[in-house]
Amino acid sequence: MTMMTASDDTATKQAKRPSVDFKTIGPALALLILCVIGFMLNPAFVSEGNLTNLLTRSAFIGIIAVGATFVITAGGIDLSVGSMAAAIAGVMIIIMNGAVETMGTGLATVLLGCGCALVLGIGAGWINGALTTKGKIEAFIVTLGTMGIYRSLVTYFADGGTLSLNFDIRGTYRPVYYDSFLGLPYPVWVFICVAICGWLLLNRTAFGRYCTAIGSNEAVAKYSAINVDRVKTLTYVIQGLCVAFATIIYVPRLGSASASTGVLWELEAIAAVIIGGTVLKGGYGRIGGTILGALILTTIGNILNFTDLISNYLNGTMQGLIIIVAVFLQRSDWKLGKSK
Amino acid sequence: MTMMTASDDTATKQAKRPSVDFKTIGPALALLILCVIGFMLNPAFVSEGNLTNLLTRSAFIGIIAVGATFVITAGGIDLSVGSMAAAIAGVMIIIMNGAVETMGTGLATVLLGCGCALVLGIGAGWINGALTTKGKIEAFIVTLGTMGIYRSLVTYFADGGTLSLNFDIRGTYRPVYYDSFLGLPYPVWVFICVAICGWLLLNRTAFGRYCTAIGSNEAVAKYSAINVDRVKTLTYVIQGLCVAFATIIYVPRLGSASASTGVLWELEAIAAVIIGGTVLKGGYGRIGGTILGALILTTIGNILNFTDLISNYLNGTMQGLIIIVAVFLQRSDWKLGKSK
Amino acid sequence: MNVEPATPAAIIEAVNISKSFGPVPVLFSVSMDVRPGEVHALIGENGAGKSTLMKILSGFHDPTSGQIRLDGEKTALPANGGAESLGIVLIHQELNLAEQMTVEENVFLGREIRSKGFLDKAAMRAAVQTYLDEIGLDISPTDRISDLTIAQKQMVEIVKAVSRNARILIMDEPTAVLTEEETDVFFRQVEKLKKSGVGIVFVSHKLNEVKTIADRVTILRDGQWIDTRASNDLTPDMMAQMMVGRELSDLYPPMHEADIDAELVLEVDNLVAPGVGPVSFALRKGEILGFSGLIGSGRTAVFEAICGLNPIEGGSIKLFGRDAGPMTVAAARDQGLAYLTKDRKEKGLLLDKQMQPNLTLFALPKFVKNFGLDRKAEEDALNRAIRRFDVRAKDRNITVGKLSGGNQQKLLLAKIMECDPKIVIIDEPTRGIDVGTKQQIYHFIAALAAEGVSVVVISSEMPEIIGICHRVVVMREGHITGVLTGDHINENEIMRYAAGLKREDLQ
Amino acid sequence: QDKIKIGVSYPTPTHAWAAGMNWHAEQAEKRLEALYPDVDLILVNSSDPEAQASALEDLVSVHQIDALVVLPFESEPLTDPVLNVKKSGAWITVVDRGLSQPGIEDLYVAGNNPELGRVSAQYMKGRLKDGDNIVVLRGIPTVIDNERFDAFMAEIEGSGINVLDHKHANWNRDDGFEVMQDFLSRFPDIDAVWAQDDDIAIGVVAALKQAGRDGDGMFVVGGAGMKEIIKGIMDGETLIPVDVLYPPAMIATAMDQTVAAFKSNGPVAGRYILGATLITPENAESYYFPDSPF
Ligand SMILES: Nc1ncnc2c1ncn2[C@@H]1O[C@H](COP(=O)(O)OP(=O)(O)OP(=O)(O)O)[C@@H](O)[C@H]1O
Ligand SMILES: Nc1ncnc2c1ncn2[C@@H]1O[C@H](COP(=O)(O)OP(=O)(O)OP(=O)(O)O)[C@@H](O)[C@H]1O
Ligand SMILES: [Mg+2]
Ligand SMILES: [Mg+2]
Repeated sequence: MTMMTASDDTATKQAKRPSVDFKTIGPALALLILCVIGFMLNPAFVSEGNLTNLLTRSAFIGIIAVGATFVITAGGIDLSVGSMAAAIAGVMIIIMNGAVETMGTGLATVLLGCGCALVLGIGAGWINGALTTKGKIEAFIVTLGTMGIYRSLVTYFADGGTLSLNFDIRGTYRPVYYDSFLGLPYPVWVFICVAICGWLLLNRTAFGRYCTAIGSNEAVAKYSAINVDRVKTLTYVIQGLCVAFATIIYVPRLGSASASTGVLWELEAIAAVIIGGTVLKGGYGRIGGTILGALILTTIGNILNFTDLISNYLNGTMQGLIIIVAVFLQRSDWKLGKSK
Repeated sequence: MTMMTASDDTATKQAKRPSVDFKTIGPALALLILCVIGFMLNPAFVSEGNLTNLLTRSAFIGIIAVGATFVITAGGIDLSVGSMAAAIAGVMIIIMNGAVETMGTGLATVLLGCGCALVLGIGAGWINGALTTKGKIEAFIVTLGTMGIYRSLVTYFADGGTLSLNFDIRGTYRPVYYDSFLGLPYPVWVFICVAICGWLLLNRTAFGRYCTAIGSNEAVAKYSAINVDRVKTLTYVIQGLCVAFATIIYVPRLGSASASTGVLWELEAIAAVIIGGTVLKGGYGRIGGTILGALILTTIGNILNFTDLISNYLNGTMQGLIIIVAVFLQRSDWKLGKSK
Repeated sequence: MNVEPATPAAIIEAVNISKSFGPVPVLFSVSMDVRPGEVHALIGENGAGKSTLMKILSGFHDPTSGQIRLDGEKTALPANGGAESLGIVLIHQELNLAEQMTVEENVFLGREIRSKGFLDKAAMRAAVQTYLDEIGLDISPTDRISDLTIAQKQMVEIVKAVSRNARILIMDEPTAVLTEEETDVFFRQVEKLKKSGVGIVFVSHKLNEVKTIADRVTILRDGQWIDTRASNDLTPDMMAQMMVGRELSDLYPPMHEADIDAELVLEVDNLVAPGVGPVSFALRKGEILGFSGLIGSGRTAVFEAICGLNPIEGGSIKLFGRDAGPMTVAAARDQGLAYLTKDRKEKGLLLDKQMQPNLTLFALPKFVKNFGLDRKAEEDALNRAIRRFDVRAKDRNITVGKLSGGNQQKLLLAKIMECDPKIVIIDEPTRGIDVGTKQQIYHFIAALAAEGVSVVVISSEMPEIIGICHRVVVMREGHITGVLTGDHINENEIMRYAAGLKREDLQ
Repeated sequence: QDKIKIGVSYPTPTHAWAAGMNWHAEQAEKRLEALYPDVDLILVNSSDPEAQASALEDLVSVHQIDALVVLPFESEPLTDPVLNVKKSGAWITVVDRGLSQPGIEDLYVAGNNPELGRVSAQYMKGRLKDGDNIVVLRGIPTVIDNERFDAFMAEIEGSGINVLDHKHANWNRDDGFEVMQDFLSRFPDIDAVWAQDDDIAIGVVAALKQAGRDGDGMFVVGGAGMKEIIKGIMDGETLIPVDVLYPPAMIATAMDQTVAAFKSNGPVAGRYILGATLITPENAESYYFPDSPF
């Protein structure tokens, strides 16, 4: 019997590994293919400048998508992230501009702005979470509602126009987006940190396990002494925090916020999460995949800027096709299933 | 024993009924409250003209939402409906304009256009369905992809601008939107027909039951010898068909289609479905609720146009708040639970 | 009964069936046939491959080798329940109902009665009502499955199967969640079907039932066919022995008298909760307290309220002498109070996850080291649990949903015990467990009690309650109708309290 | 490889005006590339400010452009990204929406938003009398919309004309139609509508006709110069009697001038502000481009 078990074990390992690995490397493979296509279209694709741009750009969606991974893993959804980013950016700018008189245009003001952003992110996330759990309203409706609310608030604050950061503060704040450390721009470092923290949190802590359990079966989670409402609320808070981080590195890029800031980020973030292999219905989340998903999405946009072979109008078509094909390739365990 | 049981039975029935009813009348109540608010803001709200406008306007989202009820009940989601409507409208216009030379500007051309719309709707729905079921790609990703594809196709066809229907055909086609029958505009009649058919299909046929079963538990459905893939594909086809109907009554309104046609209709349709009490994760669908949900959404927009009490910029805030509150009120079975 | 002058030809035959999941073999050349009008029981240890064989017989799995013969002809059964059209109906071991749908909708799922293209709901409701009446089930066709108790769900499964005019009815542990009363009702249905010529396959771990109802018995061990015999030639003990391959000693451990002076660890006073009238009782250290009663008598509801799973509407609870008002589940666990659910599929285990995350989920804070999870400790815990509870999984990384039913139950027990509770409430401890393992579990419970852990056993299996409990509380309709001790713990007494024929005023 | 590379970046057309602009840009590309074989124009459009900022980065890092013609999605957010392009040494031409920081661009070509509002208001004042009622349908809440609206309101101030209410119709026919429907239900007496944009105006007219309130001298003023509207003006349409020009061809002007900066010897720099001409039946002919999609 013992021998049986041992041989069984190795046998299953051989059988399982490839399919498991394929699902894991699927997104990586898709990204690789995209990069090859990019290189063939224009060798400048792999120039250091372009790769840096690409990574930096992925940071926004990537950071938000890390948060979304938690929400989705625990069986929720958050449609409000794009608007939330716009609203946080708006309030940050108002606060920093307002603080110029008393605090000057130095680091202190910028830190104040960042602090407020974090507080707002946590607060906004908490509102989403509390309405979902305590209010027992579907996450879809709650976040659709707050999406409209945050978006219109930023329009209101900006009086329909654009809120712009004081020019001098911009000077202080600019390096956060544009400067590099060890060859990598700061946003990329933030992205890396958020990704690592997210990965540890999801895969190496009790909290992450709870998220997965809740997404997998809420009743079982409840019976397993998990405070379901609290964990779910926390996932939204994490999402809010991630949005705040993304906003903190976004504001110095364009120095402004308006009603059109962050439009459709929610869809991009969710798409990144799902391209990465997380299951939309919850119960299974992969931070690593999410990161790759965000990179894939950014790369698609980047590649389309590389060529004028296709009518600009068809960008959306290409984007849609690539997303579908990327996910299709990755999901095709059936191939292995057949050959086995 | 028998007596005991009997009394138990009535007891549980008494306890159950009100909560069930409350869930059913919840959306109706929310709509009623909105109407009262509308009336108080401006008595013109209940003028015949306004009510007719309101109903006619609800028809688009309402018809699409009927289709969405099927998709969501069966555990899927369709984000592509807005873009699909735009693309179908665009192709319809191109075809009708093209047919003028050979077929003239009479009814035949309009019917040709409508026929094409239906074929396109069915085809587009089938593509979504097949990619989801045969391709085994998450519905969210598939329809996010086709959303981008259809939207960019219509932009392409319209060269970024607007496709306009030939002026003479417009004359023939106009009545479909603007004329009435027994005091109700034709779009409202179409809406009523679609709603009744949808209701019958969902509640009175085996197909409707299969949708519910699949959404509730796909394995159970499969083990009951239900052809899960076919039923799921059919829900997307129905969705496509509904989009086609909505487009057929949309085109004669302004006789044009552009890249901004149907933007965000997908979210509105899904919101209508969920406000109406259908469960986003599938397994429970209510056509009646969906109709009310569509009416609620349209009424909110209408009411906001009826008052200048609130800054225009805050429209989105009001909309978001009302949606959340409407759903909250409707979900609050806890009230009844407490009082018991 | 079984003089069989001329045995009728088998309706369905499995010939030399082997089955592997991937590289893991679970059945080795097993043969079995079912004749019209017979009840053919299939018994074996947990994980022996009974469910797998049943699924192959009804087309849900394809055999890796071997063949199925229907009416003597080699057939490839249609997949996914399509075999119903051939008259082969399977009641799955795992409940197979759509939770959000109603009883009527479930019963007729996939073969709705239609008139003019539309559903004939009235006809279907009437039909379901007839079946429900026949089987004595007190629910309405329009009730939602999610509102039913697990036993009611099982009865609905039975109704569903019975309503399908089967030639072959295969039932995988239909009685596991039923009380004896319900089992009797159910057996009357089986007899009726048998008379009408239906061939019935019956899987159960309750060997007395097998003895009662079966005409022939096939025994599987570790995926191997051991024997097929007329049930008249077998006694339950013989069956048990053939299943486990060794002589079984006493099923129940010797009863140690409880210390009646031991401290009270749990005192419940006039507890009111959903489905529970005021109830009062107390539990001592090291005591095994049985809770008996009919389906829906509120036993589960009492403990779900105590453990923080359901709201409490009144009364007080004392834990170890201290007031413990309404607690969260986590607080209850931290104070040493743990509840093991009877619904392992919906509330007990994450079916799409592997064993290890399931095992440690309940006691997860114990595995936290430096803010992270101690994966080594988790791994060790799994090794320990597999040994201690004899969880038989041929592949450790298998998702729990693919474990055999009994092994799921063992894993669930292991999961709850992982937090080292001082009071453990076990709801239906041996649901779907084979005799050999049952014995282990009973000894395990007795050992726990001997160590000073207090155990509450909620069970619908009367012998089990009688065999291991020091004291038995009987409930009826949310109220405690009697508390039995010593010699009073016998089937007669319990039944009288449970059925409401006798009632004692407590305190 | 010695080609002069000129990047042209503007928002993805989602409404008719932008489509017209796109058409003019493509025409100009063909014309200029045929004329100067050593000039390569790269047209990129982007769906939001974010994407446009990214596109600008890509134009520099991948295409290494020598000059940039940019119609910013919004002024504020694109100021820094354009500044970065400037730092790479490229020539900068800004179209339509000025950057929020002066001195970045070498050349500025624009329409005049406040002027559009003002001209519209002046026309209203000319046709309406004290006590008449108008409603206003605005665009998408943006700086452009604010500039137009504020100028309009400032001009109308004190004229005795009542602005009953103003709502956003998002430069969109559907919204124009629905908002106007509701205005009509709400206000029994409306004498004129300022729709600000021709797309909105088309929706407004449909709503007026539906309600049968398109008679008695009621009129609608749109804006931008859509060819159908101009055709209508030429034909003496009374419901939309005039239009206020906001020419989409400005991007072509900008491209011409930018190429000229490399190709001609004369100095090319400064500001070209195109007026917001009032198009009337008298001058309509000269603003009518039947081939343009706009
Ligand atoms: N889908 C599957 N994939 C892999 N292994 C499986 C699958 N289904 C069952 N098994 C394995 O096959 C073996 C036999 O399981 P089966 O369910 O037939 O046992 P059983 O005799 O019904 O046991 P029980 O009495 O506990 O229900 C078990 O080891 C189980 O883990
Ligand atoms: N949260 C609740 N709200 C209302 N009624 C409830 C609730 N929980 C349980 N009940 C009712 O209380 C009664 C007792 O159910 P319970 O499951 O506790 O019985 P049981 O004795 O454990 O039965 P079984 O034999 O099925 O295990 C049932 O009629 C059930 O419907
Ligand atoms: Mg089994
Ligand atoms: Mg070119």
